[in-house]
Parts: sequence; C-alpha cells; structure tokens
Amino acid sequence: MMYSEKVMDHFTNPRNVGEIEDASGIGEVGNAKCGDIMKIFLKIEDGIITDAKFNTFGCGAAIATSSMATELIKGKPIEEALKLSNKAVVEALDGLPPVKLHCSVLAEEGVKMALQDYYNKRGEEMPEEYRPRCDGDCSGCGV
Amino acid sequence: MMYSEKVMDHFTNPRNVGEIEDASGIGEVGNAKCGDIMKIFLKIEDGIITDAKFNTFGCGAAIATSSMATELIKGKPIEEALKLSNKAVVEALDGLPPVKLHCSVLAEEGVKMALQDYYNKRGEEMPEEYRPRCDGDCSGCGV
Amino acid sequence: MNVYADNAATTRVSEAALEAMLPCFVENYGNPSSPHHIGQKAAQILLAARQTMAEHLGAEASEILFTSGGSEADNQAIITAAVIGARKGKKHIISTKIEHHAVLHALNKLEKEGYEITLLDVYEDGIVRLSDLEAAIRPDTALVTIMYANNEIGTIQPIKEIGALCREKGVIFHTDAVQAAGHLPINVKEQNIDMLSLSAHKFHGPKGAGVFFCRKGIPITSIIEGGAQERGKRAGTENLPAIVGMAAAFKAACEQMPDAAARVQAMRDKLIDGILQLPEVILNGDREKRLPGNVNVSVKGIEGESLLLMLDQAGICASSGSACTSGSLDPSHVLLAIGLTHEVAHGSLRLSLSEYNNDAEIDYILSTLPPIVERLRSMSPVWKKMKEGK
Amino acid sequence: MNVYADNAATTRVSEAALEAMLPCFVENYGNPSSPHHIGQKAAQILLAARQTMAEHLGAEASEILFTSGGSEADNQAIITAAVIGARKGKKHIISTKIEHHAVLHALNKLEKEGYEITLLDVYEDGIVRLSDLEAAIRPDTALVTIMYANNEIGTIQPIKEIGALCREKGVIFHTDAVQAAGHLPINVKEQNIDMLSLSAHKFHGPKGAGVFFCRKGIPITSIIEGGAQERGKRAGTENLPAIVGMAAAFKAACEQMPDAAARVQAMRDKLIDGILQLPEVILNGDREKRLPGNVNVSVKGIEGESLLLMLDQAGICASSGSACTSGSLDPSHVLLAIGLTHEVAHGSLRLSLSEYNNDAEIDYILSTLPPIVERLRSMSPVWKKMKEGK
Ligand SMILES: Cc1ncc(COP(=O)(O)O)c(C=O)c1O
Ligand SMILES: Cc1ncc(COP(=O)(O)O)c(C=O)c1O
Repeated sequence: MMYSEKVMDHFTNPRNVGEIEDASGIGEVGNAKCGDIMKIFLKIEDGIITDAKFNTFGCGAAIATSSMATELIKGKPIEEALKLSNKAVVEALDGLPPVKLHCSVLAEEGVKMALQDYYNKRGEEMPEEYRPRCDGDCSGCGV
Repeated sequence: MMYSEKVMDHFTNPRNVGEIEDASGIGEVGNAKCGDIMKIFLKIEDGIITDAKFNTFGCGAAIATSSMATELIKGKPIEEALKLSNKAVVEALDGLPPVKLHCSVLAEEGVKMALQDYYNKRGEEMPEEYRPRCDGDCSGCGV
Repeated sequence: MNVYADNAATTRVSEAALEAMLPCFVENYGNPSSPHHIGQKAAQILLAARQTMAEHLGAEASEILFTSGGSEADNQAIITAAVIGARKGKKHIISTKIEHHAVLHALNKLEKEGYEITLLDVYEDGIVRLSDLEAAIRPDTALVTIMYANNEIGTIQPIKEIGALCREKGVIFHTDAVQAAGHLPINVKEQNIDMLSLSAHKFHGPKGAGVFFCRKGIPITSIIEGGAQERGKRAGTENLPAIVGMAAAFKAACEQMPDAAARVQAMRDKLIDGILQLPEVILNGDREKRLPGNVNVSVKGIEGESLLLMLDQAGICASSGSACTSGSLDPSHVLLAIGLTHEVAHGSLRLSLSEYNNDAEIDYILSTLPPIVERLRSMSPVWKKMKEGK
Repeated sequence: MNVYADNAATTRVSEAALEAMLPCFVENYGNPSSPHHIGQKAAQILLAARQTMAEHLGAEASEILFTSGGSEADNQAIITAAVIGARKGKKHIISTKIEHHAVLHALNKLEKEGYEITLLDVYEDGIVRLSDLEAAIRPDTALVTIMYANNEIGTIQPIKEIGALCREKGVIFHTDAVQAAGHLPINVKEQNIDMLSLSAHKFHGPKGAGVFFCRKGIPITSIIEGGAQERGKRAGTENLPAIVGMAAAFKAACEQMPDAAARVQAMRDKLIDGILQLPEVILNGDREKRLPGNVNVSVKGIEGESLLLMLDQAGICASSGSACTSGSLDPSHVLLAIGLTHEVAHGSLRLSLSEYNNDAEIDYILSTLPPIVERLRSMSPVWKKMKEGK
C-alpha cells in the first residue's frame, strides 16, 4: 500500500476541513464499524456550490478523498457536483491503492448525500440517476 | 557425518593393505550392491596371527575399519582374534557415525570369515559362538 | 528525529548477528549435507547453532527443527499434533481468540477437514483463564495451542500453568512464542511446553529463520518433503547464514535479558503513563502481564491509519490494529476479542520498543503525539459526537 | 590448491548478491506489510525484486511467489496441482524416475492419499521421451512434473516440447528448474511452462529464497497459512535480504549467461575428456544435452565416498551418488534409473562447475584424480576381480 504524492499532500494538508454553520446541505456516510465516516457540508447559492467543508474519521485515503472531493465541487454548479464520480476523485489524486477505492466511493456518496439533503430541505426532487446509494453498511458496498 | 581423526588416519594411511599369497585363511564379506566388500587375508602360525592383510572396496569407514581390524588381531593368538567385536573396532577408531556402524560389523565378520576358512582348511570345527553370521546380504544385517 | 517503534513487526539485525552471518555467505558457504570439508564446516556451524538454540530454550539439540520462520513453525506444530490426534480419533483443538493468523488460519484449514476448534476467551485484560481451559479440555482434545505473548497487545499467558494442566490431562501443548522469544525467559522443560515456535527477526536476528521445538518422542509431520535435512522432517538446503544469525541474536538476547528487559520496560512505562495523560485514551491489555516493549492504546475519536501516517511523517514508525492498515474492513480480531467496539478498535496504536530505543525517543514520541491527536480529533465527526454526548 | 567443484549442491554467494543484501539487514530492515516509511521502503524493494525475477523468467510480477527455497516451491506446486485435480476427479500425476526428492517425496505422500503416480523412464542417456509422455497422459492426469535439468547427471529435458504437449492435452505442467535457473535460458511463456520452481543458492544467490512461478489463472494452494503475504498464498514475514540477493544474482546470471555458459562448458568438456582417459570410466548422462557445469562419471572398481574423501584431502570438493554419502544402503536413484548396476553406481563422482572455477583448477583435478583412482583400485577386491575377469 503506497499512496501517491497527491494523496499524501491532501492527507497532510487537507483542504476544506471544518463545518459550515448554516449549511445548505449536510451529508454523512460510512460508519464507525468499518472505520470511515465522512460528513460533508455544502453552502449553495444560486445553484452554485460556494463553499464545501468536511469532517472525516478515517484513514489517510478517507481524509484525502474528502479533501479532493470538496475541492472538485467548490465553485461549481450543482449539475456538475451531481456528476462527481469516485473515479474522478481517484484520478485527481493520481490513483489510490485497490484496497482504498472504497474511500473514493464514500467521498462521492458523501457529496451526493449532502446534495440530497439540500434538495430535501428545499422540498425538491433530486434527479433519480444521481441519488446516493450508500446505505451506511460498508460491507454491502462491495468496494 | 564427521569421521574422527583416528578414522581419517586409518583411511588415509591404511595399515595392512594387500594380499597374502599363501594365506592360512581368507574371508570375504559384503557385496558390491550395498557398496562395501572386504577381503581379509590371515597368516596363522602356531595359533598366532603372524600377518593380516586386507583389500576393501568401500567408503572411508570401510577402509578404516578394515585397517583397524587387521591391526587389532596382528600378532595375537587365534583365541583373541575370535573375540574381536565390532565394538572394539569402533572404540579403537574413537567412534564412527551411526550410519557407518555397519562397516565395523563387516570388519568383524570379515575376520571371522577368514578364521572360518582357516578352520575349514585344517578340517577343524570353529567354535560355535564365534562363527560368522554374515550372509552377504547387507540389507538383512540391520546395522 | 527517526524513531523505530515497530519492533513487534520486525527488528533491525544486530551487529553480532550480522557478523556471525557474513562468513556463511562467501567462506563457509557449503551445504551441510556435503561430505567434503566445506560442507562439513557448514555442518559443524549448523550443529553449533542448534546447540545454542537448545541451550537457551532448555531443550536438547535433537529437539530443535529449523524452519523458515514463525509461520512455518506454527503450521508444522499444528499439523503435527493434528496428525497424531487423528490417529487416535482425537480431532478437537483448543486455542484462543487472540492467536496470530499463522495459528488461526492453520486451525481454520483443519476445521474444514473435520476438526473441531474451541477458541478460548481472553476477557478484557487479554489473558486466558486456566479454569476456562480446564473446562474446555475433552477426552478427544488433540492439542492446546496458546501463544506465550500476544503480538498486538503484548499480554503474557500463564504458560507454565497451562503446560502443567495439559500434561496432567495428557494433551499436547504448543505455544507460539514468536513475540516472547528473546524477550521473556523460556525453559521448555520447566514450563511444560511440548512444542514451541519462534522467529529470529523478532529479536534482532535475521528474517528467514525460525525454530520449531518439538519434545522428543512426539513424531513430527513434515510440511515440506524432500531431502533428509533436519532429520527428514524439514526438507530443503538449510538457510545457514540466517540460522547462524538467529543463534547469535538469541544467545545475546537471552544473556542480556534481565538488564535489557528492565530498561525497555522502564521506557514502556514512561510511554504508557505519558500517553494516558491524553483524554479518552485507554490502554489495551493487562498493564502488568505484558511484554516489556509493548504499548497498545486506543485513541478514541480517531482512526489508526491516519494517526500512523502522521506519526510516520514525524519520523515515528508504529503500527495499528486498524482495518485500514490491513486492507480488510474489520479491525484487529485481538482488539475485538478484548471487548473493544469496532470504533475504538479502529483507533488503536501499537508502539513496540526494543533495547535499541532510548529515552530521548520516548520523549520525542510523547511530545509528537498530542498535537497529532488533537489535529485528527478536530476534523473527526466521531470525536465531535463523543464530546457532544457528554 | 582448493577447488570447489560442488556447485550443484550449493554455491558461494556473489559479491553483487551480498552487496544487494547488506542494506536489508540494518537499514531497510522493515516489514513490507508495515505502512510506515521503513516498511514501505521494504515493500518497494520487494516489488523490485519480484519484477526482476519476473522479467528474467518471461513472467509477470504477479505470477512470482517467493518461498524459502526449491523444496518448498516444488512441494507447493505439486500440492497446488493435486488440489485442482482432485476437484475435477483427476488424481493421476506423471513425473520421471530421476526427479529430486523434493518432487518424488511429495509425490509419495500424494500416492498414500490415493493419487496414482507414473514415473517415466529416462533411458541410458537420462532423457525423457516425448512419445512415452504422450502415451502416459490420461484423461485423469492432473499434472506433469518434469525437471528442467537433473541435479546429478545434468541432463536437460525437452521442456518446451513437453510443455507444448501438456498444453495440447490440457494438463498442468510443472518443471523443477532448480538446477537450470541461472544456467540455462528460461522463458515460461515460450516454453509453455505453467509452474516452475527455482532456488537462489544454486546460482550464487543466498540460501533461504526460492521462487514458485505459477501462471495466472491457476489457483494456488498454500502450504504455510497465516498472514496475507504473497497475496495470501505464502504466509510469513518475507525474507527480504535473501529475496533481494536472489534477484541480484539471477539478474547477473541471466545477463552473463551466454558468455559464462560457454566458458563453463569449455571447462566441463576438458574435464570430461581428461577423466575419460582413465581406463574403465564412463560418463553418466547424455554428453550434449547436459548442464554446462555438470560432469558425472562412474569410476569402476572403486566406491564413491572414499574417492570423495581423498579428493577432499587434496582440496577438491566434489560429490557422489554413492549410498555412503547419503547414509542409506542404496546408491542414487538417478544412476540406477539410467541403468547402472549398484556396483558401478557406487563409484560415481560428480564435479559441478560454475563461472567461479578456472582452467588451472581443471588441470589440478585432472592431475590429482588418476593417482587417487589408482590407489583405491589397488586395494579394491572388486577391481581385481574385474581385471581377472578380462
Ligand atoms: C533439482 C533440484 N530440485 C530441488 C532442490 C531443492 O532445493 P532447496 O535445497 O533449495 O530446497 C534441489 C537442490 O537441492 C535440486 O537440485
Ligand atoms: C505471535 C506471532 N506468531 C507468528 C508470527 C509469524 O512469524 P513470521 O512472520 O516470522 O513467519 C508472528 C509475526 O509475524 C507473530 O507475532
């Protein structure tokens, strides 16, 4: 298991650590049982993600993917954030060891959970195809 | 498998190598199948073993025990030669590795065969208890 | 500062061991089975190493089988006992929940072949109860295999008493002494041990050599068939350099044990006391009955791997029972066995010391750890929930 | 003069191998499973060694399993194929009469478990016939295991053709390449090899490391259970120094092979020609299809061990198929398989050369041997009978 320099950079100096007091949407995925919990906070104004922050309990990859996922969506319109894939996170980090791929899935799901929360709060329907699939039970996820 | 200095000495400078033209008794034991053949020649005068020689095809221990066995009986009365035991040969050589003990048995049997031949030639009975037991089939010997 | 505090994983080879090994590569490189002088020199060296190991284990040279390491020795011991048991219709084996995988996986394999396995509880302190063992032994018990000292939490089992009980009941007793050897006194006779495994690289010997001690009279089953090496019980040209290095390291470790253990234990205690100053940190495993060099704590609210990575960036090499370091989802079976929740188990940190560590290093760890813990907790949703819960 | 001519038993470790190993004892001593920098440095070194071995075998890194040596690799290959076969109801294995004991004894064990073993003849020249193999392969054949080159008589089997035949018939093909590796070209893909064993100490690498190559797609059975090392197929902390030394030695051996083989072969031929000048001496094994460094002759009328001892006293280290060097009553199964009588087999002498030998040594052997032979024959009753018989 060797992390890329990018992963180590995002682990060592994680971007966007923290909480957003008046968040437009909050998503929490993972569970302590399997060792990774991510909490994503989004501030959304006029369909644009103006701020994104995270809190993560987890391994190096979990922290790095949280950091990278929030970076990738910050300043982007919702439509783009909806399309964030774990693959994009992995690529932006110059790869992850195979056993750590589930962390990138968690990051994708965390962002989707936060967006779901945003839609819910506004009483809107989240587009079907982008809805989070994470049920909080990591062993069911298969990655 | 390590030989004692005594064994190496008797292997390197074996005593009594050769044949005796007009031997009083000749004994041959072992077989080429199992890798050791000893031929013992005795010259016996007035009940005394005045000369003893050997020819041996075999390992270092086979040569050393042949050498030592002939040394041990040379100049001795028949009665003593009859009592030569493989244990005495082993002791005189400061021991043998366990897998080589059969060589000492072969030497004892070789001497007995030669004495048997001597008795036979003279039409005498060899004392029952000292008769050779070697049947030439090494695998039957058990040592 | 660089601090190697992962000596339970593996150790640096000592100068003495390396010096003993070097001539075996280019000078005494013979095959101990060869009858010529270079081979016989190797055979002599091999015998001397065997005698050294035997002497410091309270065993006889003929009872020492050299293996490639601890895992092989564990496997061979278990298979040996299983084969003996099967011949008598005994197919029950007792072990504990905190054994090394070399034992547990070998037992799993036997379970698939129809053996019944009982794994004893070790309670919160990580120690087996003799009464539990006594209750578990049955007429068809073929083997009791209980480790001397645990590799994660360092807890030491009452080996002598376990051995006595097994002897009384006529059951073969094997102990995985991989973590104990060189660190705790061993005398197979006095401790009633029938079979024992050890591995050189855990006491500043080289990787690639181990010992399977098997009391004479117990017929050994080979797991590697072939040549007549090791009395026909372990085929393969002997790894002479590693064996020689092992003997040198073991001799030194045993001779220096009283002093070294006291020194290491003092460092350990200072480290434990220091770390326990941090809030919400617990010590895993009994505080007294533990290896002189073992520290294992759970730092609540954070995950082990990220803690390790940050320590590593500060030059400190440590280990964790976190799932993330093993690539599986579940944290260490040992930590779960002593009753930790998954969440707490994930936050475990093992610092394993040896006589190569020093006080300055302990101070460095103690000054480096708190800010890292604080930083990770500050970004941990689990920690926040814990604090709010109060 | 001291001459080491027993390179088939084991070799001196090369400077290059030793140099590669040394940093792994005291600097890069980490456990490749540890996530910290010392462990990860070890993991990198391990991966590089794996890639080196793969590259020079024409394999992929993921197909290389590190073992403790050739015997372990042979055992694991055979068990792996046996388990696969058993699942499909195939319990027939084909091998030859001249395999190493690591193969033959592993097969014996399977025979006791209900497998059927066919050992192919190798005729007087020590070479398997493809037609015999073809005739022996049955629908229930699970494995063909045939050594690349023999350790006693040096004969080389037609591996590529055997592999092609096995592939055509859908049978797994394993080759014990312990004597071939580093001395003969190997390319597992081109030679249709499914599984291969090698051992570092036969090509100036260290003792304690070997490779079990297993083509991807073939599910491997572990013989040592435990940690997840080697993709879970071979537990135990990796013997990093030995593995690194093996890779360095193998790389050097493969790169220098064309030159070295020619040089060694020239010495071999000179030695064979010289020895065959002696009366009643025969060469064992095919003269052409033999390892560049192998000389094996039978000196009629004398016994091998005493010959060896006298050569040893003159400083020459050699080997023999004599029973006496092995401690059993029967001489080498290999020499009997090529049709020698017990008597002649007992008088066998193996001189195995490597690139570390030189012409002066060959001359020395050639001048030392005749008087020793004469001396032993002069006291041999067998020799006398032979002479009289003529
Ligand atoms: C042909 C052959 N196979 C297997 C082996 C076993 O190798 P090792 O002794 O390294 O286990 C040897 C050498 O002893 C050999 O020559
Ligand atoms: C308790 C215990 N048993 C067995 C082993 C296995 O030893 P090795 O890795 O040397 O095979 C280890 C170490 O990894 C251990 O700590």
